[in-house]
Amino acid sequence: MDELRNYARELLEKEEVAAVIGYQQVTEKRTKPIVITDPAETSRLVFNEYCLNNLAVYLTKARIRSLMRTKDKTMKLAIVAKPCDVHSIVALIQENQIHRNDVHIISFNCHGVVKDFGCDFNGDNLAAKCIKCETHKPLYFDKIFGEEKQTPKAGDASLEKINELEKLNSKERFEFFKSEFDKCIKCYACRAVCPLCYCQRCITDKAIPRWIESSSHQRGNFSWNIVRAFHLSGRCTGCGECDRACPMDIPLSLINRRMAMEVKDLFSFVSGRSLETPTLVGNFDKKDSDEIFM
Amino acid sequence: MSKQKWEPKIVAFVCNWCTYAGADLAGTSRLKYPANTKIIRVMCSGGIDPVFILKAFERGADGVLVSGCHPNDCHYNAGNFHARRRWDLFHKLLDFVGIEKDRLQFSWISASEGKKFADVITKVTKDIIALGPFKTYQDMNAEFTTVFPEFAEAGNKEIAYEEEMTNG
Amino acid sequence: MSLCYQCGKCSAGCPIRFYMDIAPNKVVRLIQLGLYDEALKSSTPWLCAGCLTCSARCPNNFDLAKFMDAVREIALEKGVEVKEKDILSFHEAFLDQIKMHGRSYEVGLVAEYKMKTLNLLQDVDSAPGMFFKGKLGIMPHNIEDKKSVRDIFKKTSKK
Amino acid sequence: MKIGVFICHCGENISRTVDCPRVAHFAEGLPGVEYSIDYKYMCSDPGQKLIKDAIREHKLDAIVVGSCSPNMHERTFRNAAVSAGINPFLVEIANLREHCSWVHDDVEAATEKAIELVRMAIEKVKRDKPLTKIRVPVTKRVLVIGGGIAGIQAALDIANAGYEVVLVEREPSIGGHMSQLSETFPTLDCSQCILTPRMVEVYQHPKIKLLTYSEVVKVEGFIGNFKATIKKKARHINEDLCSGCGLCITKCPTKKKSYNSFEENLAFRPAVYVPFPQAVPNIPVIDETVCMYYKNGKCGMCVKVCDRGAIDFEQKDTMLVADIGAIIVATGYKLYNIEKATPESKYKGYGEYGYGKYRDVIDGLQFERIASASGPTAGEIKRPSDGKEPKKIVFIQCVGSRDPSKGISYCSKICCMYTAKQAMLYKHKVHDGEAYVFYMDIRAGGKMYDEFVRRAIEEDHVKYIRGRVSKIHEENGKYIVKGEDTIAGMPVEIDADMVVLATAMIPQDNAPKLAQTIGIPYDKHGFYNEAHPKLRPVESTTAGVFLAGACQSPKDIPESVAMASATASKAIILFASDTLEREPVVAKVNEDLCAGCFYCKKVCPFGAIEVRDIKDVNGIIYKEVAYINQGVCQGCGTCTATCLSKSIELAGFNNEEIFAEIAAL
Amino acid sequence: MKPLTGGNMRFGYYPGCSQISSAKEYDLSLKKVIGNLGVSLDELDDWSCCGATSGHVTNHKLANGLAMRNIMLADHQGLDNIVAPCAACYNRLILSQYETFNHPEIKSEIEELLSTKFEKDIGIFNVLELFMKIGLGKIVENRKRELSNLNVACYYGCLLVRPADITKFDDAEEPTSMERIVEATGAKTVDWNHKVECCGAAHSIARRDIVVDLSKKIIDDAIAHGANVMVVACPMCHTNLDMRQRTMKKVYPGHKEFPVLYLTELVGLSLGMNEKELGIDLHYIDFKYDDNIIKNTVA
Repeated sequence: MDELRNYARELLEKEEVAAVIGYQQVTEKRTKPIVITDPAETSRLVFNEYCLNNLAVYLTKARIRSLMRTKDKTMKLAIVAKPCDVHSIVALIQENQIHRNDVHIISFNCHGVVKDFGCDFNGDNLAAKCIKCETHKPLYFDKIFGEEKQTPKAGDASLEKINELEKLNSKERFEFFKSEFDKCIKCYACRAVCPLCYCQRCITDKAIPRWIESSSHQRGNFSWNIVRAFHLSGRCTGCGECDRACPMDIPLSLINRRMAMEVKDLFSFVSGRSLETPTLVGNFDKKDSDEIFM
Repeated sequence: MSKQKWEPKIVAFVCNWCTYAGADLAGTSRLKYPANTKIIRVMCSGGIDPVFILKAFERGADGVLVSGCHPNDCHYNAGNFHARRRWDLFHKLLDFVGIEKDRLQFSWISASEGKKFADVITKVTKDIIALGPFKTYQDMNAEFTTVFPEFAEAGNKEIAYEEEMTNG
Repeated sequence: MSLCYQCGKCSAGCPIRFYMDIAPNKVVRLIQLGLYDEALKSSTPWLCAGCLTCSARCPNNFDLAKFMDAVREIALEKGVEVKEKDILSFHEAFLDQIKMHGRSYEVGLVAEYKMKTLNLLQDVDSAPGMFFKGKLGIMPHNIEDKKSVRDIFKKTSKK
Repeated sequence: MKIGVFICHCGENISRTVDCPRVAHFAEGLPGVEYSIDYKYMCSDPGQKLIKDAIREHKLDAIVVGSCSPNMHERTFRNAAVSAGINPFLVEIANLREHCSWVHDDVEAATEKAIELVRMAIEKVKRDKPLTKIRVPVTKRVLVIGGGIAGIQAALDIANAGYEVVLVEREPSIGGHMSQLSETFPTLDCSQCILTPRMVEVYQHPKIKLLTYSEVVKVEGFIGNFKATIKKKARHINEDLCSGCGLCITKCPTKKKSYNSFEENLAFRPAVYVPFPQAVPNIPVIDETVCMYYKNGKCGMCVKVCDRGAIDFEQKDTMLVADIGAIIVATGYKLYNIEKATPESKYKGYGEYGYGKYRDVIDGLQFERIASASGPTAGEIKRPSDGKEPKKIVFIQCVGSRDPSKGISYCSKICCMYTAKQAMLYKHKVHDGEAYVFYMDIRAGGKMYDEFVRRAIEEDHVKYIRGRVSKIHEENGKYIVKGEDTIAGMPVEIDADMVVLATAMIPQDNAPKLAQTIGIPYDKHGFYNEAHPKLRPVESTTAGVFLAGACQSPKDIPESVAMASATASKAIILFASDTLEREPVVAKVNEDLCAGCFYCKKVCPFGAIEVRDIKDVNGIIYKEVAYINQGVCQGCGTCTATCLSKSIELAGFNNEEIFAEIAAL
Repeated sequence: MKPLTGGNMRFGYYPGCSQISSAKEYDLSLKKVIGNLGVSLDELDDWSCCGATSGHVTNHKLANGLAMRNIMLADHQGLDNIVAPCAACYNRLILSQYETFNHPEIKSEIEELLSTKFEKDIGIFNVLELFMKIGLGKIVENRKRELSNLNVACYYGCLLVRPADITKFDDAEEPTSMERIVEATGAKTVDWNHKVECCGAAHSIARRDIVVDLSKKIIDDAIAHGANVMVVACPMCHTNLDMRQRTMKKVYPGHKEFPVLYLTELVGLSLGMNEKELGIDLHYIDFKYDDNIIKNTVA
């Protein structure tokens, strides 16, 4: 922990970065994000199994970006990121939201985080994304801390749910999703927390013409959730923040994960894993499947 | 429709260069196909947004066809390749959320394939009739909805704003 | 069948072409023209050894070997007189053995074939040698589940 | 907004199945429609007058015409609207003929559909915005890619009209396949005798810049304003100093290391070579792969003998950039390699003919070299294996062509003719020889063509056998050709001394790559697609790029030359005016809303999208946004559909207009 | 076709009728050689005849039924793949399976006929593929003898490589996989013409005249190209090329006896086994490896 704090302090003191985005402890089993520009404040930085937030979302926020610009130059942002959060950063870099040189990634060997604040860290309380996680060591970083540790074993409930849904017929699936989406209150927390929802004006806010019905009735909810899922298809890195943020407990990441599985299946592509692989959206292969076309 | 019998409502989004011209050829060849499909012309299959399909369903379409030039034959070289990826994903997504696969169909029809156009329209119409009206979607509760929510009067100010933005 | 554009490559490569009464491509032609009887009574389909040379080399992806199978099948169904009776007898004898035992039984096969064709002296020269070398079993190889094989015969029988 | 609706009967073509008055009457009742009428022939002069008068009288802002396909008369009605003072882009066509009356029988259903089509068009026109055509300047210089007969002809025509030409040829000399041919059908005149003067003319023409041993590596821009990057490969000979004396070639000690590709691998060539004696330019090339200097740094014999000091081992590839107004693609063809199939090759091989295995089984171009007076045998017909004169020769047509199982379904068009020519040449040179031709059909359409084939049969007694050959195998130095005479219904076996295969013409290996570089579509074989099979046969679908010769489909010499001249005139027509008018259907970015993800830039097939920096007061970049170059954008709209935040709109087909159409369903 | 995974080399085994009668030496040598290379074969329980040529030339449905019964057994017995050493069996099995899986109507027809459901695509291998899967290195490693004085004509026959889009293991006109196996034994191979010509096996009994002509041509071509032995991978071919030489001698008085071996026997010889172990003594034309050496050195 001290290593992290010292390192962050040095970065700020030497003016290598404009700010450090990290986690601070709130209670024993709860952390919250903090943006530090004052070297003295680095003592508040922590890293542990309660660092749930995907801080990559802050990289595109205008107020934080404004910290990067001084009178005469652009400075870097440092970010404390779990290996899975690095995936989001990779996706952001690929989508030109931040240049690799403008972000200083401080990462950790990770063995998982809890599913919610206040839980004890064990197999039963492991966050869903950690169960299937294959990246315990970050794929890209500028500084790495921590030792490799075993991740507790746990059952993959969301995969089971997907398989269960697969077995239903169209009508039953439609009913399932209709009832789930029916809960939506259009608070857009899912959008706010998603690192890849960085648009300055979301499609759902476009008024003329009105792309997505803004009322939170069944049909409007259905459109919004489908468009959200589609816009993330091939881009979502599976951080699961939407699930955590949804006040109505709609299993949003279920669709995201299902689409990620399709993407892997159809195009052998996984988002946010490599800076060199061309993005799925915006590129094509002449050998892509022609199956659905008559 | 004034008729007693239910007739499916089908929308076809087609590209200007291949499928639209193929449909013209079907006409000049006097081929016959069911009258349920209305064509909306765009420049390229790459320019069709998936939201158009949702909009069509919202507006009571029972089925949608998307059609463009064959791969490597695109007037714009690559638009249809991008479209192919997009539709493959979108089709899978709709399938997962429970929209029957045949509600949304795809084809490549070139300017010389008038016969194929007629065949595809006939097939799609048959498939949609077999599926019946798209009640599941149409019956979704949509209270507070005005007739043309896309162009609500209240939005007039926004029109001015958007225009200003777009035209710089 | 409309795939065949009569280039003759099948006939050119057919190993048994010299023994046939009409060229394989002509059999296709006759059927293309609707002259079924002429085609069905030719020896060509029966002499076809099913070596697939024609199908492998056909420029227009027409599977002539399979087509010949179909011609024979139709000829049998229609009861057309078969020119190469010996060959048919052999096939029938062979299949009878399978029907009976589940596997081919060569002594039985040859015996039945000879009964059918009255061609008693053929192969007497090689048989003793084969017996001697222990290649021809005295007893047929029966499989356990003969019924299942017989069922296949029964269900697919055209008679 | 006041809208006028005009429903055309098209004589009876529409009104037979669509109740036109009812459609017009229905439209009248729709909100925004000021005036609605039906008429027998809307495209006729009185029909157009009706529209113009209605526009003036009722002060219409926009019109909808229910008529034939917009591909037929959109322009007519737009012009009518313009003359009555309406912007041409406030005219919408409802396709009531091709998409409705002609394809439906039931009057009720067709009328219902017609009403909906008209309603959709009305909703769209309500949201249409007036647009003005875009004008762009033209660079009056042509890039011709390929220096075969087609490229030579196009370059000369354009240069003679007074415009500059950059002619790029991949090989060290121009001339193409025609320079390899012995004699040409149906006149039997010497190919090189008619070609070489043209080659020299190209070399000496002041308006033509000839770049041999060069390749086009990049093309940017759009009609009238292309920018081409050309790689000039290192010849290792200084072109300015070389006098073409050829001493380096005669003295080069590395004589038998590489096959002579001009002689179709029937001979060897030294490490420093000119492809053939009449090459233009007559400047050698050093083949790095075999030259001893590049192997071990020794030798340098050529340096010693060259009194001009033209040898330059250190020469590097150079890049040239040229501003270009139009591009003519004339990259020609190659022959299908019929050896064994490899996993990478698109086509299957012809193992049954033993090409590559038997040295005396050769292809058509190899025979051309053998029959050519300048060829490896000085025009005497000899077998490659032992140099003996073949007394029995078999020609096989359609090897690869019309053979879907090997991957080629088309007819290569020239093989019937050149096989007849080659058989004739053989008979003229080997008087006691026998020549057989296996064919499937004789396709000899052309002036004096069929007469030519008959001459081969009647006067030169070439024996034509109808049937494909199944297999060739070697037996005691003879090649047993197994065929079937399908006319006689008899199997045929010929023990030939030599076999010539008329193999299919296929596109050059790098045809798809070049197509992608230029941005033109190609078919599954790799032949470039013309814009319209009948009416625009020499234009590609990309404006300003024209196609000449066999790169578009198999062609003989006169056709290639005719096509080349046609492309030249297309280019010259383009240069007749100083600026170009373009349809204003282009995309535009809302920079305030653009999030700068640049997916649009990735999908744009034309590279029309650029990065534009938005800076703060201190001049520090705070945002990058997409910017669409209106001159380059072709208006496909792929970017609009890809844009996640819907910050791009395509003029003429904007999302509001399409939504209106959907809403009107 | 499914790739094999892991080091555990086990294959299902479909012998075919010839293997237990007229070609028992093929069966014998195959088992010996494969065992020697550390691979085991699980024989399919209660397998039945594939129907051979007689099946598909007279009744298509019957032919598919007979072949698919064995595929069904393999599936039920948990085999992922089966080796069919006879080219005819191999061809029948692979074609029937291909048809079944690529034509839904044939699939339902056969499923109804056999009252089963076909889901798993069983890998069907011929002997050449089997050796390739085992790895030619294995043969070289275990080689006890260099067969360098053998000039081998590799005869594939018609059914092994055709149709190439379905069998998918070698070129249809100029296959080379058998050559590579033979070369692994240290023997030399000859380049000859009639590698994939048909010997007419289907008419072996009914039209012996045809078969003798065709086989004679094949043998003559091999001899003309300098071969001193021929290697085959099919019991039908062997019967025609070996046993029919007796008749050949009568029809063509000048005919000289020419030895024809199974591929497995040749590999067996290189692994140091003797003629008797491999069943070579059961052939009509005698072949003794040692004699061959003497003949070659003397000549």
